[in-house]
Amino acid sequence: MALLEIHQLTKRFGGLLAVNEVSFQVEPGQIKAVIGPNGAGKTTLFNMISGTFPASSGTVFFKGRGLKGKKPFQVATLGMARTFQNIKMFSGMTALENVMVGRHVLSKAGFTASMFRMPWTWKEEKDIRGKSMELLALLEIEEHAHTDAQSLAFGQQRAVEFARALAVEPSLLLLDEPAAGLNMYETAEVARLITKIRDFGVTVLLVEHDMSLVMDISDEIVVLCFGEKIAEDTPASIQKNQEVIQIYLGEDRPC
Amino acid sequence: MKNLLTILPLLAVVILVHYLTSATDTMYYLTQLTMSAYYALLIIGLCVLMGYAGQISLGHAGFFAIGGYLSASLTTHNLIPYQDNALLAFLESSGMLVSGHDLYGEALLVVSPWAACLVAVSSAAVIAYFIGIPVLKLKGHYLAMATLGFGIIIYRIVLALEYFGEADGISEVPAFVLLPGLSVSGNFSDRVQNYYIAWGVLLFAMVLLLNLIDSRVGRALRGIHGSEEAADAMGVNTSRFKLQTFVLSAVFAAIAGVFLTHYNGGIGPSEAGVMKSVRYVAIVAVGGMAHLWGTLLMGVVLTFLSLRGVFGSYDDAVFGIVLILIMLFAPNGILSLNIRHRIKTIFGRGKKRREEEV
Amino acid sequence: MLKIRNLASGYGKIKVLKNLSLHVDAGEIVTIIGANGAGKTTLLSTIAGLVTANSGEAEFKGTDILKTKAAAIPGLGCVMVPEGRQVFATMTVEENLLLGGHVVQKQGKDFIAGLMEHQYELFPILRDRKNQLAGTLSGGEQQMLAMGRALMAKPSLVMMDEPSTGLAPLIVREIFQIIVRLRDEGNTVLLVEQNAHAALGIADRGYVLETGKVILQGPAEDLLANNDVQRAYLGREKND
Amino acid sequence: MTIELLIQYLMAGITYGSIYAIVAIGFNIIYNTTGIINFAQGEFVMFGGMIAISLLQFMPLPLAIVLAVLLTMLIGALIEICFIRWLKSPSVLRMVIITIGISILSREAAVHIWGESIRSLPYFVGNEISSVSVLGARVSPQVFWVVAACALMVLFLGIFFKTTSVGREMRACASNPRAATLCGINTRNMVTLSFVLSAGIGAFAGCVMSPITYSQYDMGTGLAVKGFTVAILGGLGSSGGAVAAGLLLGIIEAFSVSVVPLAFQDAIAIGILLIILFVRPQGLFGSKEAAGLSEF
Repeated sequence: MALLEIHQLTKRFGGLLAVNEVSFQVEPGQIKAVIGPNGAGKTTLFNMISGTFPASSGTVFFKGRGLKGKKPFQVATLGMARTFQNIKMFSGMTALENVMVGRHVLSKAGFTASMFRMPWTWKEEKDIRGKSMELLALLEIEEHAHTDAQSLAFGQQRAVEFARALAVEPSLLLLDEPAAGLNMYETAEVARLITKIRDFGVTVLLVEHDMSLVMDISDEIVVLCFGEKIAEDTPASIQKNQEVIQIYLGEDRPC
Repeated sequence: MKNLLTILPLLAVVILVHYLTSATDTMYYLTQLTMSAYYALLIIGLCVLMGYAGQISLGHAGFFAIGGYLSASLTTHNLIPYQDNALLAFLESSGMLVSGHDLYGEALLVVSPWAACLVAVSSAAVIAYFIGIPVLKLKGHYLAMATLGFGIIIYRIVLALEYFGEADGISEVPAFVLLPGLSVSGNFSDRVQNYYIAWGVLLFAMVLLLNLIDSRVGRALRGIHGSEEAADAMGVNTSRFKLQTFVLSAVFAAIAGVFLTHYNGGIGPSEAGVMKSVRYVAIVAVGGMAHLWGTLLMGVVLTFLSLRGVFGSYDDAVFGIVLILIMLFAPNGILSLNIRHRIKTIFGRGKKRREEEV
Repeated sequence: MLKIRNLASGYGKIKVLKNLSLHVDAGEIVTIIGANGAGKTTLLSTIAGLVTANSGEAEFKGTDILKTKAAAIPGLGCVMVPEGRQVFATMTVEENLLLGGHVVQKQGKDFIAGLMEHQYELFPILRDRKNQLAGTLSGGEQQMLAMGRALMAKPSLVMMDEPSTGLAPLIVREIFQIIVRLRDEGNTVLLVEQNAHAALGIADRGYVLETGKVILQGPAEDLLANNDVQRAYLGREKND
Repeated sequence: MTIELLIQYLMAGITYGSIYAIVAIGFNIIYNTTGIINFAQGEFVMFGGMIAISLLQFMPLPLAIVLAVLLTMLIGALIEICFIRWLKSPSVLRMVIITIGISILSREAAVHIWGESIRSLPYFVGNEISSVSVLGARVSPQVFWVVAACALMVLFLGIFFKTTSVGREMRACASNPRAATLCGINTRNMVTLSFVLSAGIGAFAGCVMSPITYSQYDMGTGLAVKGFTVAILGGLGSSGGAVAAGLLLGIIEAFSVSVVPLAFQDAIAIGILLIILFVRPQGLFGSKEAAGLSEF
């Protein structure tokens, strides 16, 4: 069974068809990429999968369960984490604290227990802290654990964001343009981290603009153009696909 | 544990102030310091709501009034006329009522302060819960106006209902006997005792909130403030956390209302006024929003000065000016200007040490 | 016409542009390409005065535009067509164009009317939509309106931020044709694009921007043939 | 209920409704150009009335009103220039708190200048007891002044925003301030202008209503809440909506007097506000489509 099944997903904004009857599947253990020019509907697609806003029609199945009507926090609870194109760090919190928020769904201390520091929460806190440090180590930024997350370099923030998402222990990780704002060197780093995450046992679905990143690491690619899926194949075949070359890669010179 | 320890220096200051006033024969300051502590209790609760959960409330005087007025009316209204009522008989037999005689020697049957306190605080919590569900869906101006509207409704109700004494408010509220020999009252002989009760309650509340901020819940709240979208994506049920914080801060406000009413022996409609709510928001802003220590300090200092009448007839104007100046020049609070960093390093040291142990 | 030297700029603590230099000569189309987040929009916003520069120099026809207020820059003849077709959605097409002519208002009603007529010639569809609310136009029409509005200021330099975003290929082709026509009519165009191939196809010169720095520059044909550009923006090696 | 009483209530409702509508329009003007809800809007109304009353000692009524409106406009400009203009992209919370601070300061200034006493302008025509008969009900002529002032204001604003180039530029700032800057429009000046306009409108309202409702230093907050209710009810930013919603709220309030105690009148308005906010935040008359088109 596919981990994520997207079926005829459609989103209309007023008269505009942002995403039009897109269907595809993500198999466990894959790195799958969605590419397409700006305004192709990639981020809209992502937002529908993660529950940020509802689809106009169509369905998303995650681990065989329909996600209709589920809010983002409920989707996260089911084991799907995401990152954002313009990294959304929690300001005023250290890198470690940022990652610790990611353990939210896997811990349970509430208001009363937290205020009175119930003995059982001590162990929970320790586990949260330990696990978060482990993840920071996995992403090779443990030396910045106690730095204010927002003062880190862009690439490091990206790594903290990955760690934070992994703290949810997701079976599927959605990455929204992980290479946005990074230079070639940092992009290569991110590519390495993404494969490391996959090897760690997490399935990855990413939306990306940077072709070099996508071609290097993904197992399969979905190409979107004006809200419609125009191709779905391996990187090698996508690069040879005439329609993709024409519409996406811009061989079609206007003048 | 750590937060208990950080409270200790403050406890020392509280004791020191007592000895200083007693040595310099200025014990009358303790009265205003006691009242300031109760107002500060409300204010630190509001601080968590505004600074950490990021929700403004211009109606917190309303919750204070719900606590104070319910407690005051229940403990003063004579229930003798309804004595035959079965419910009342049950309440009386379960010890929730106290009987006595009023000034003119008439028989008096009223709700006991403990029971009244419970009713008052839980009413505030329930009201906050049901108001909070729709109100907290709003943002920005809408949220500000909606909470302001709530505050005005409460003000109108206490002003309009005879049960709440209309413009005169409620007076002759009895002492609140917490434990035998320990009571919240305005009696001259209980002044020192009450000073310690008030500050004890405040410091205890402070420990609770410090614990809260540095916990799973606190991180979630700060996360919501930092980026609601990202917190949502991390599985934080943002609306539930906001609602719970709203209720928590309402409970703090109600407790402050109950205690201060018993301490003052009465409550009047001005306590429910919009200006009071604005003042609380101002103090939280001056303290630096997401800064419990700053808020506590400013809450005590500003209310103390205001209660001492230092600002005279310009009291409200002073708060208005302070509010504007802070928002114009130091939106991160007065402590952000210079000493905040130092305070952080002092209180942050313990934190770092512990993190290094891990 | 436009000279930028060692420009550094950004939002608050975040420095987006670092030490960036470039120049645009009269009568040419210069394109700036780069990935999301490379700093292209920040660059245009800094020139237009919407973002304050931290250091460096920017000179437009001899005026230091870093010290000029944003609202005064269009009056100098340097206008920007923002990304995402930021038209005045709640106002009519005609009102949008009139607002574009704000800086030449003093020249009199006839002058404005003449300019309007010119825009309607350039974009005939706008004439048909004259009294329609701009928010109800299609994406391509809004892009044309945004361009027409900018041209109402009678600029000597038009800066365009990603005009192809979210538009169908056919419309993009039309927009790009108009850009070429503008150049042929004597305008100067600074074009920021993600659609590297199309942009380089019409440009005279190009700059490649990466994390706030120019990493490559040269005549458009050279850049098109460049291996790194091929790989980064077209996803394949030249000798593929 | 007799027909006379019905009309009596109706006219009272229309009077108050018109006042609320004018306050709401004041909110709208500033909100439209800045996205700020000016919590001190009610204080403009107070200033208008109070200044006119003071000036009346030295000059005839019409001149006093004109001068009061101009002075309040000046106050509006000063407030904007001192407290708003130089802030760079402040957060909503910060703006809310600043305008609340301004409202407190204005009130405190008023109480130190004029004291706590209740004052009023004289009736423009006739006096307290003169009345006009409308279908058998006795109605004060001042009511017509209020209604006419409201109508005039809506008309004036409509013409100003639709046909003048300054009005068009203000609407452009409202629609998209960034794009307005790119057109070479000085958005800061437009913001100052919006404060001046809404202060003037508030002050004018303060003058025409003063004979009926009286003026007092602390009348602002109550009016601001009502005005905001009406602005929301009518859909933020819409003048026509504000008038319709104002009349609706005024009439509901007037008739509610026969059912609930006077003291709860405010509670009713606020209750309506809360319900509207929860159920239909775009307002009764604002459409979702239009809300989607505008950028704020």
